Amino acid sequence: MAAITQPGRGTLGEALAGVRKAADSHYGILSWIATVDHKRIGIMYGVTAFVFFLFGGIEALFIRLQLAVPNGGVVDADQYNRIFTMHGTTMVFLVVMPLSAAFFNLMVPLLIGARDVAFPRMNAFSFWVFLAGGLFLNASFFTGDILNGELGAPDAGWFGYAPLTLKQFSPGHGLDFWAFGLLILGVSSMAAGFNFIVTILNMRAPGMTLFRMPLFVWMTLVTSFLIIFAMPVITVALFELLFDRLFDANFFNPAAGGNPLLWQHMFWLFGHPEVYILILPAMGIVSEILPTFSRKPLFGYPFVVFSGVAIGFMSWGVWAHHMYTTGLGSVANSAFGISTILIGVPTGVKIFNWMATLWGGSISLRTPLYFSVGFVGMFTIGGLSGVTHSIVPSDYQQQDTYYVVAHFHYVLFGGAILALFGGIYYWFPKFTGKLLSDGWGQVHFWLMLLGFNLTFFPMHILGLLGMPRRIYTYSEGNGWDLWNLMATVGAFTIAFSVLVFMVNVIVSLRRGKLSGNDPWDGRTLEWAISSPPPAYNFAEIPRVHARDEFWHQKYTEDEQGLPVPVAAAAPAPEDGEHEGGHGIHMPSPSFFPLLAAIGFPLIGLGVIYDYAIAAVGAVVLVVGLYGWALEPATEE
Amino acid sequence: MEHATAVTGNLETSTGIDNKKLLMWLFLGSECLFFGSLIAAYLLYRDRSITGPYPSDLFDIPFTSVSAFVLLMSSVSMVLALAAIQRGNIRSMQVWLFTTAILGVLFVSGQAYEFTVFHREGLSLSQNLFGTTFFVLTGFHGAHVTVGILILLSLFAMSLRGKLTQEKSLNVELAGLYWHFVDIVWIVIFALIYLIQP
Amino acid sequence: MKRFLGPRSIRAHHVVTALVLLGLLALLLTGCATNTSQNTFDARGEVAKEQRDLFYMAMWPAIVVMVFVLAGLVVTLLRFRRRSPDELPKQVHGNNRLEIAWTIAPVIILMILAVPTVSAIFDLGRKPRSDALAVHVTGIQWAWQFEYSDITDSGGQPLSSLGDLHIPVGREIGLTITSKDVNHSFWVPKLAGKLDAIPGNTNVMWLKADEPGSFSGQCAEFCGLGHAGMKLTVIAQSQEDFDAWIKEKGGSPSGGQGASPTPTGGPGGR
Amino acid sequence: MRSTGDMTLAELRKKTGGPVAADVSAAAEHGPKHPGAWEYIQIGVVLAVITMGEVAIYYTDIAHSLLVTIIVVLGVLKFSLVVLWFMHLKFDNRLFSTMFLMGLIAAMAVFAVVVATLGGGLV
Repeated sequence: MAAITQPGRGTLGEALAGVRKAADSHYGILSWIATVDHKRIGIMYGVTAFVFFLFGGIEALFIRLQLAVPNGGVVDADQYNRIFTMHGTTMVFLVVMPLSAAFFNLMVPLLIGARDVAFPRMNAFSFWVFLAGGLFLNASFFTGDILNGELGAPDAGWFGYAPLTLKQFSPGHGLDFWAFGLLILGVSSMAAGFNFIVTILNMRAPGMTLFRMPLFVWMTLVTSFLIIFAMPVITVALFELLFDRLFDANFFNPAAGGNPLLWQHMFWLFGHPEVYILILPAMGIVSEILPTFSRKPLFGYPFVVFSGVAIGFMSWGVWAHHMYTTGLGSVANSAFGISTILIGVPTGVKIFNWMATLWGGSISLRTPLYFSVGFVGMFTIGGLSGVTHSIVPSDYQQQDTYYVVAHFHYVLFGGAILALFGGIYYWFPKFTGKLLSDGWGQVHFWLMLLGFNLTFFPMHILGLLGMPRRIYTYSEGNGWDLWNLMATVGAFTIAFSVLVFMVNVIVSLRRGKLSGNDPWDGRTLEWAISSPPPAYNFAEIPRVHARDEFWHQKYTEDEQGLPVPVAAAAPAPEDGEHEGGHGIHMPSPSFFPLLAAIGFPLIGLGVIYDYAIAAVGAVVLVVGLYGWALEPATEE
Repeated sequence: MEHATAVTGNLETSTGIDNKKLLMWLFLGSECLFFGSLIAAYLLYRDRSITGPYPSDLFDIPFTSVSAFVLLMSSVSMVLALAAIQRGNIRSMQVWLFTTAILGVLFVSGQAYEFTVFHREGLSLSQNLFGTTFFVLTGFHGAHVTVGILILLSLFAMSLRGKLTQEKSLNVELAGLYWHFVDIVWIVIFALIYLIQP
Repeated sequence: MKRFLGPRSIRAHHVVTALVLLGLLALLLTGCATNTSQNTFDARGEVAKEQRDLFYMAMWPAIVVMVFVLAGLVVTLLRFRRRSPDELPKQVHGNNRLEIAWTIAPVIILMILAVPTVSAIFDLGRKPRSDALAVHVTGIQWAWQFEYSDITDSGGQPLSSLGDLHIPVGREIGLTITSKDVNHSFWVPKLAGKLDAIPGNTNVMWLKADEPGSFSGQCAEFCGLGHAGMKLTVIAQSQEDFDAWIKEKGGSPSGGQGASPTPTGGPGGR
Repeated sequence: MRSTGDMTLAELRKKTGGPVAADVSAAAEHGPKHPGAWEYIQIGVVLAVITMGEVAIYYTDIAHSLLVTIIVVLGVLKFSLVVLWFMHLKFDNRLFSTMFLMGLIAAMAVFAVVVATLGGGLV
């Protein structure tokens, strides 16, 4: 390993040489803090996002406890508003997005046959900024008198509609933290978005043409484009909100002629691509799992790719379907209704292709497959309720009711979260060398599926029975009691299934079955290398000759199209042991991304409380960036 | 050595184009949405202010024309700096880089002067919608110019220490792309905000 | 069935899944039938009925597709589950005809849905008729204020009411909706879908009650601490009862009968 | 297995007649030849003249709609000159143009809709 990592020359001075040395080693906390290895960053993303998932989940349980029965008394209106705001914000920005980012990090370089991402230090920067933003956002809880039950968190919903977000209506600091937190998280997402586009376009192994790329890589590419084009819009909107709140500007102030609808347009201009930012990676994961567990290539690969790209483009033309009831006018409502109807088509194409992939396969009923099939089923339900939203006049009834809550949880939980869990079960062995227990995995799956449907299916009915969203209490006599109780029972079932998962992870890490390189008879390049992979991934950069390259190394086809195993001719081609990785220069670890990341929350705190802190933050940021720019990326 | 290039990735990329340059163009594409949002807010609110002062009361077209001209000419000097380093003429590049930075400083100073005049005339961020949208839009543009100046001066300092050689002309090219982008944003602002008034 | 699914019997959990889904579907249907206060299926006005019928038009095909996909998944899993570890299926890469079919078919179905949708958007989005009863609705944290633009009270101001909106049965009501503070949304599920109340904007809608009764509604756009309590009741009564109520409140018609509601600006009707 | 889609970007570009970069890995670093200093100065002069034209037209007494048209056309011209020559999009790899145009077109399209919807009201 000596050749891979070099002892530091002390760009921070001799005093730091020891720290550098620790960072350069492969063990210990410093080696993680300074790491630029995409696999380690991916693991950090995943673990952090999972912790936030628990936060968001606990918030959800509070919501469900409060609504379990009419006139609930678990929390009051103020606490409820802050909790549901944080639940939504957390689940979108701190859970599903970073969990997807975890998979981008872990998988993209392996799937395209690269040693790392295009900008390894920027990748570390993305992670640290994400962590900083997540902590900053959650720190808002403490701006209230929390010991007396007064939470300081933002209280205007994850969508933060103006003018409720203006100082006049929400005086505390919660929303300042919210807006700044999202700005910080935006920096993280943008950096990751740029990085993965360049990585995917530029770092592919020889022969890995665009149309040989695994579907997950394609979906990462589309998602990254959506991120870099959607994030600037919300960035500006958040800046405008902060100017209004902190410096009395008038962007959303009706008294000065400002139009609160501008916020809604900007929020959803970002928000609707964002929905696809959340779901496309999940679609990518499922498109990897289904072929592997059916031992068949993905059915209609180019169509699945194009439908993903089409969804990416179309997601820019549907934002106002969140605003049908704001008085846009019949022409705009019709136009956005039709575009919303049409976006169902590429989504349907994907679903049919996944089904056709399974059809005629040899389906191995293991946990990753269960989660993926669960995804297809639940996402279909969410997609169909989405189609009912495009029937605009009917949506005048469903808008802002629990029907919508049901819809997007079918898409984001039944869709994204199930697929992400599937991805964890699928790729866990690649990064740990251990299999997660299949039995417990299936217990997890069935409990989660049951709990999920128990929680969210009744919400369709609640919405149609006229229960609006975001109310902290309701009285008897509306016919809502039974459905709410069911949903609460379901929510606790989900919570229990997550506990099962956590136990499974802990036990399997200690005593799990060894997986070997290729536990699932995989099709893509990551299964060709050892589990866990060496720091440099591939001792020799693979040459790619076909889609599903690794499968083709293992099998040829006879005249009828039936696969024939290649007689032991393909020895695990890349375990790297024979070479030991000598002569491979990997990027050096660096503390500067972390340093730069620390600048952001300081600037945020400073703008809210005291400019002196902001000045310190700015200095930290600039020092971090300069150190980063001047430090050589790879030492010779 | 082939391995090393695969990681740092400047020589052999799948598309044959440089990672950093691709990154810069993606960034600029994304910045279009950033400035698009700000400009849209300005256009939407341009004639909705309830109280004055209004754009026609304040805009000093001759003055702004000069500063627009200054920024435009800084683009010329920027591209001359790039042409110089690509020819290997470091001396000339230094001159043009420094000129560009000075023109940038001139532009930002002009903007600061304009802001103070407007402020004296009663326009503030909170005065009306015009103040809100104008200061935020041009302020963010000014911040971009300022960052550009810092980049140019950093490059200039690097070149004085002999660290900016012909092989590293890409650094100048990237700084140039950013600088030109900031310039074209001003071309748009100058036309839509200053010259076309309701 | 057996041949279709393959040699082995159906496993218990598949049956459980199927039962759970069927049970949920049954519950959904019973849910629609209940006669509760804000049930959107129990429409009592022209607008709400049209919206409900459009929902049914989308819901039934959606349920058919859902059952098809879910059943298809279960059948596929059962039929093609791996029976021996070295089983290797034929490598099918795709089928262009199928792709075209399942691209075109949804387009056609969805376009069929789009036609009545667009026509309903324009129908419900039209301006209220000139003979409609004009009511100006203002959302306030956290109450609804109604002003009858064409009826003055004893003080010469438009007759106003807080929380309760009295309307005559069978007559079109033209609502102009705005807000005094933050966004709200006016919603009486049995009479009409919602329309937002946004400060600085005035939105216009119409509704009609087909029968007398009191219909509850509540604010549907999150508006802060009192959001859950921001309720209203529409009391639809016969013309005589309505006139009597006006008299009791000391109101009298002002100006010409049936002056049309004049939107004061903003983007207008939905 | 290899369908028409199975091409590298470079292959695609070769087919579509754009500049080819992949197989000239050393030259690719600097891309195709950029114009020289003299050409830049000429463009700079043109830009300066257009700017003067813009300001001159601002002070003439023409109809507002005509003024708007002329200013927009001249603005687009300046914008294009800088982007195509100074930023080399005319000479560089088409991928760069694609990236930039995606952002530019997206921004113009969506904000046109936003301003139209909020400003005028469509019906």
